[in-house]
Amino acid sequence: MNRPELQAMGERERERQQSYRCRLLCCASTPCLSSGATAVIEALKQFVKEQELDADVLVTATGCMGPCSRGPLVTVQTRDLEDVVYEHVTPELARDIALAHAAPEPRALERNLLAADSPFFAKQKKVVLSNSGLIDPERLECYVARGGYGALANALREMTPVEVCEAITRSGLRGRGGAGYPTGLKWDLVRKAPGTRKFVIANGDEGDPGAYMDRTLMESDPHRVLEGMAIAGYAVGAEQGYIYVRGEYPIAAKRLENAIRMAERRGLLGGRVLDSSFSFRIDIRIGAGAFVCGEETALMASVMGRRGQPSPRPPYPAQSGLWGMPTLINNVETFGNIAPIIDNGAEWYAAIGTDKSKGTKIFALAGTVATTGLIEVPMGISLREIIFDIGGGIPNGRAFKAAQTGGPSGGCIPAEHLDTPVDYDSLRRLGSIMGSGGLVVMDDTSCMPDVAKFFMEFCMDESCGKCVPCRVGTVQLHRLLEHITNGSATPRDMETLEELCVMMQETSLCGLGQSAPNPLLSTLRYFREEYQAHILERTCPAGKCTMDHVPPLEQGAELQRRSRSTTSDSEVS
Amino acid sequence: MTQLVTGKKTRFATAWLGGCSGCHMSLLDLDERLIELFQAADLLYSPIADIKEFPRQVDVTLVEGAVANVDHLELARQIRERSHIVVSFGDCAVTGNVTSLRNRLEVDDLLSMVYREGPGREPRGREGDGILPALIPRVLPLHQVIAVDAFIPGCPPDPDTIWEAVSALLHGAPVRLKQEMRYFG
Amino acid sequence: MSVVTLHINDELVSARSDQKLLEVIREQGIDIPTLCHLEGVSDLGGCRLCLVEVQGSSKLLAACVTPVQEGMSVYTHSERLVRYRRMILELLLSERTHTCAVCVTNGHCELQYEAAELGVDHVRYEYLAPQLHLDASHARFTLDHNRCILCQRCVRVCDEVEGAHTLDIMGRGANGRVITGLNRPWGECVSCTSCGKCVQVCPTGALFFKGSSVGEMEKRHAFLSWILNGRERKEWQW
Amino acid sequence: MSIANKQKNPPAKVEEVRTDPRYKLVDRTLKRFHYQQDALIEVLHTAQEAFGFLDDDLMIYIARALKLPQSWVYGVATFYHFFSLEPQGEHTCVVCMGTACYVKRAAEIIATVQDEFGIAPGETTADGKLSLATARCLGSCGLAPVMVIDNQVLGKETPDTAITQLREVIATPAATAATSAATTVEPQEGPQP
Repeated sequence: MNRPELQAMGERERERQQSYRCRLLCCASTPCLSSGATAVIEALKQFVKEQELDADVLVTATGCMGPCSRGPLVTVQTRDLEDVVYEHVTPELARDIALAHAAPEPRALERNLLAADSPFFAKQKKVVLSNSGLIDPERLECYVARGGYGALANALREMTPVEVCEAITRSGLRGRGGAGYPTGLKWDLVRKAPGTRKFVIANGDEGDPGAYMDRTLMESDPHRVLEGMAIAGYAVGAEQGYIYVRGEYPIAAKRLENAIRMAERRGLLGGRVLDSSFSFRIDIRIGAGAFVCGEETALMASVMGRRGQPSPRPPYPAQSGLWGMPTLINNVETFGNIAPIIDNGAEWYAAIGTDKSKGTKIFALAGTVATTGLIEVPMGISLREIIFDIGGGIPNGRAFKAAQTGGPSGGCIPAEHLDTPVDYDSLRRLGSIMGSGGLVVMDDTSCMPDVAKFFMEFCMDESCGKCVPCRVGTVQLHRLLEHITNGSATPRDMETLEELCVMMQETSLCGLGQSAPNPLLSTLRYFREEYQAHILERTCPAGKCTMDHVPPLEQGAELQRRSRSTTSDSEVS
Repeated sequence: MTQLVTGKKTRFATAWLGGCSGCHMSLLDLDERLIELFQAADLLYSPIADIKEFPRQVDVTLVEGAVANVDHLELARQIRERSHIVVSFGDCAVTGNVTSLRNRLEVDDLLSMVYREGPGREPRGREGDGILPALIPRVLPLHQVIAVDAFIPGCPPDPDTIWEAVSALLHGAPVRLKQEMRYFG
Repeated sequence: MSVVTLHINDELVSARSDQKLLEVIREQGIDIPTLCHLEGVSDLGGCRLCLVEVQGSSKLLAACVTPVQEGMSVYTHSERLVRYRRMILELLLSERTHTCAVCVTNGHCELQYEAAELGVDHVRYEYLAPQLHLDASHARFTLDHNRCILCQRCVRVCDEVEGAHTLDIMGRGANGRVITGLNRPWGECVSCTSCGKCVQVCPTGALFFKGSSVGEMEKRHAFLSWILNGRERKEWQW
Repeated sequence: MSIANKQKNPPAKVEEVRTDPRYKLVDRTLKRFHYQQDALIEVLHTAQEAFGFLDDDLMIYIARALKLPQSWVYGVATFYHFFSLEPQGEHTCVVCMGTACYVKRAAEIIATVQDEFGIAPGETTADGKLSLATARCLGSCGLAPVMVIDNQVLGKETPDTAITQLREVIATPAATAATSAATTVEPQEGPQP
């Protein structure tokens, strides 16, 4: 396929879509599927068949539309009306929707309607997710109809690899995996690195609990990721790409596999991409359940079929990565930003966001917030806007307590910092990180030492065990937090705890160990009085912890108390 | 510590928790240095002296053994309250050592194994409940129960090591053992 | 091979550009503790005892895996490094059951030595006391997981020098264990050549010769450089 | 294959290996990756899918095919949580313990299931009916707390609904459920729905 053929394909598909009077888009992303989307899609297809509307009504299973807690979702596009979105759609409701919209005089239903101008949609800005929820992820044509692979064609024909790297640098895009390293710089390093072969890896091992941005992107718009990888391959001089998909995401893997096959068949990937001299193959690697594989050196070990243990840097992957060759590793979401940057120009992209954090960021808004789901917002938006406008605030009349960003590597941000603009540097100053984009809201029923313990347990289970500070440090910190939450801690434990945190940050081998103390330190920073209440007063202010143990020195009295109660029990029985 | 500097005799004690008394044997191996020790110090409490109550005011207490039962807890608490300087004396007090090898078992299983179902024994039922001091769930090194000011490792500590530490304490100096005296085991 | 110059503790020194920091530091007669490093096998960077401060780097770097660079300025014994090393030792001592008094390597143990050297006179962390077993199925050697510090010296020597790769690590994190074959009893592993290199390089009493009693198991690993130099320089082709 | 390797396994076992049709699936993946050692994880995935879990014979087979040391294969298989070395129950219940689910009290669901069936996460009931596991976020945070019974994702669970659903699933014959896991269990006779 060459560029005119690509354009023709897009044109044909657009005409085909226009020929329908009404298009019913049903979200077939994991959350909606779990709340019954399959039955809704079946009902709609059945309806079209019964009413013999095949020529007028198109039913499409799409990717994620955003407000996941309100699923199953159906978007209706009609020629004469604005697009409308329905929430909590049942098969019965689906028929009513179809009936109303497919009628010669189409009209929207009054119920289960999600207003397009509601803050949930109005405050978002969709760049990476611009196709998500609007296209059928299983059909290449749908992607091409919305301009897909145009950026790749453009880059291959009009730009040199240097120019591509420059464009990415000028856009100000930073890595979306968490650390926020400038993407253009990374590309340039790999481009310049000497090596007979080079590799591109898309990191889709989204391990943060409470985050599913990458999954959604891979499920909803797989070609977007592949196109970004291909452009990267062209820019750095790689002919082979790997996309590492988390094992928990079978649908994402299936759709990506399908997408790769389709793209290869049409000459958009594989040998001589778009009739150019550039070849680029992409293979999928399925993860097998190891959070540490989100770390780039561990991920590379895993791609090579080994134990996913990180190795010390330097050398960095850009110099010596897969099989010792220069390797570019970016997060899936980072690759999702590439095509829009090439399409619209670096300046357009750099105009979105803040001074040092450009563009948009996808967040998985979860926890105790009225509307949970997937959102894409411009950098610099405040947490308050995200949680209270987009998310609709805290349900059940409870009070906001903290927002957790960055997963097990991040921190908890308290109410007094709700107006902080969300960007890499502000979040870091608050002791948290942007991370991959998990944003879990907690209300006042959450106990912060308990939350810290939750994350420490996670890190303890996920530590690879290679370096001592992380392997044993996480266990010791978890023990200390256990003592704090069960009432057996002493004031000295606090000192040990804080000292150990700093030591782990400074001495651990990889990012997992270095950042494992972050949730603990940030809760200590903002909620120290809760820790003190647990230790000094042996009470849990949130009422979550059992506090049924005593410090070592008081064990004697406790044992006597218990043995008295057991003897009296046995006497009774 | 003022008393020490003004030349008064140091009020000295040694205590024995969960250990084999080997550290005390090693203390006795100070031999003629014992004379020097007791010229500078009065022994107010020790397993080698027949004194029932831990005295009200002590300058230096050496504690052998790990904390393994409720009596140890109580004595450790008294020692801390009544001593100016508490020293973990030997590996059991410092690390838990052999005494703490039982930590891999639950107390009840341990008691069953050793006393209730041991080979060649009559089953004894819930012996000791209320008579023998109850075992605490995990044997702990002394510093995990009370604050400890100095540590003398070794199983047992060598008499030279003990003398090095004790003579520093008698002079009101902090215990700074040489590297070859710092070995566990 | 080109030569680079760098500062170690403010002293100007020169080194070959292919050297690692640890080698250069030790050449200067500076004593820097290590446990996972072993002359003759690849480096792991896992024990973190040889961490050094390098000016201009926000992170502490493990000297055993960090290549020297022109103009580097390295500090090996700053107050925080010494403190961290001590804490790492404490963590290691708390992880499994290191009861020196009843150990076959008492008096010859690298872990025990480093603890004394670094002034670890007590461990502030809770002793984890995991319930681990001991594999005595091999005719000549015993593997006691209770004394293992997961330094992987045995794994590397078995793979890189002996070429058998009988040993590896299973699981992850604190649940990691040295395994033989498919985690079968060592004595049943047909790939084991019973060469004993793993025993000799083990820094603690985790691997020992059967029949050793307390304090009787002395290790030696100087033979490694002898074997490897011999191979590399083809000294034995007469 | 070297002579030493042949001696490792008695010939009888090799025969048995070749007759089991499930090995064909493993062979297919091995071929697809040209017996490259890098493909170990992919091969283990296929093997686990075909057999439900990885037993010693299977790992020895893979080690020999990829010319990898046995300890290496075992090390990789136990590093990743996805691989199971034990047979799984007829039905599986996975409770998500991601942050969102945790905040919405998924721990209570686990505790209740644990009490009801007497198994901790990672264990299987004595009758082989049910395996309980926890997951590190299934990426369905909008529906927290989430659990997965026999590959079906269920959202907004409570301890009560969880127990009810599990009881129902266990009461239904295996043929209707457990598509992937229970390969060791013979399909039971029962009414087809």
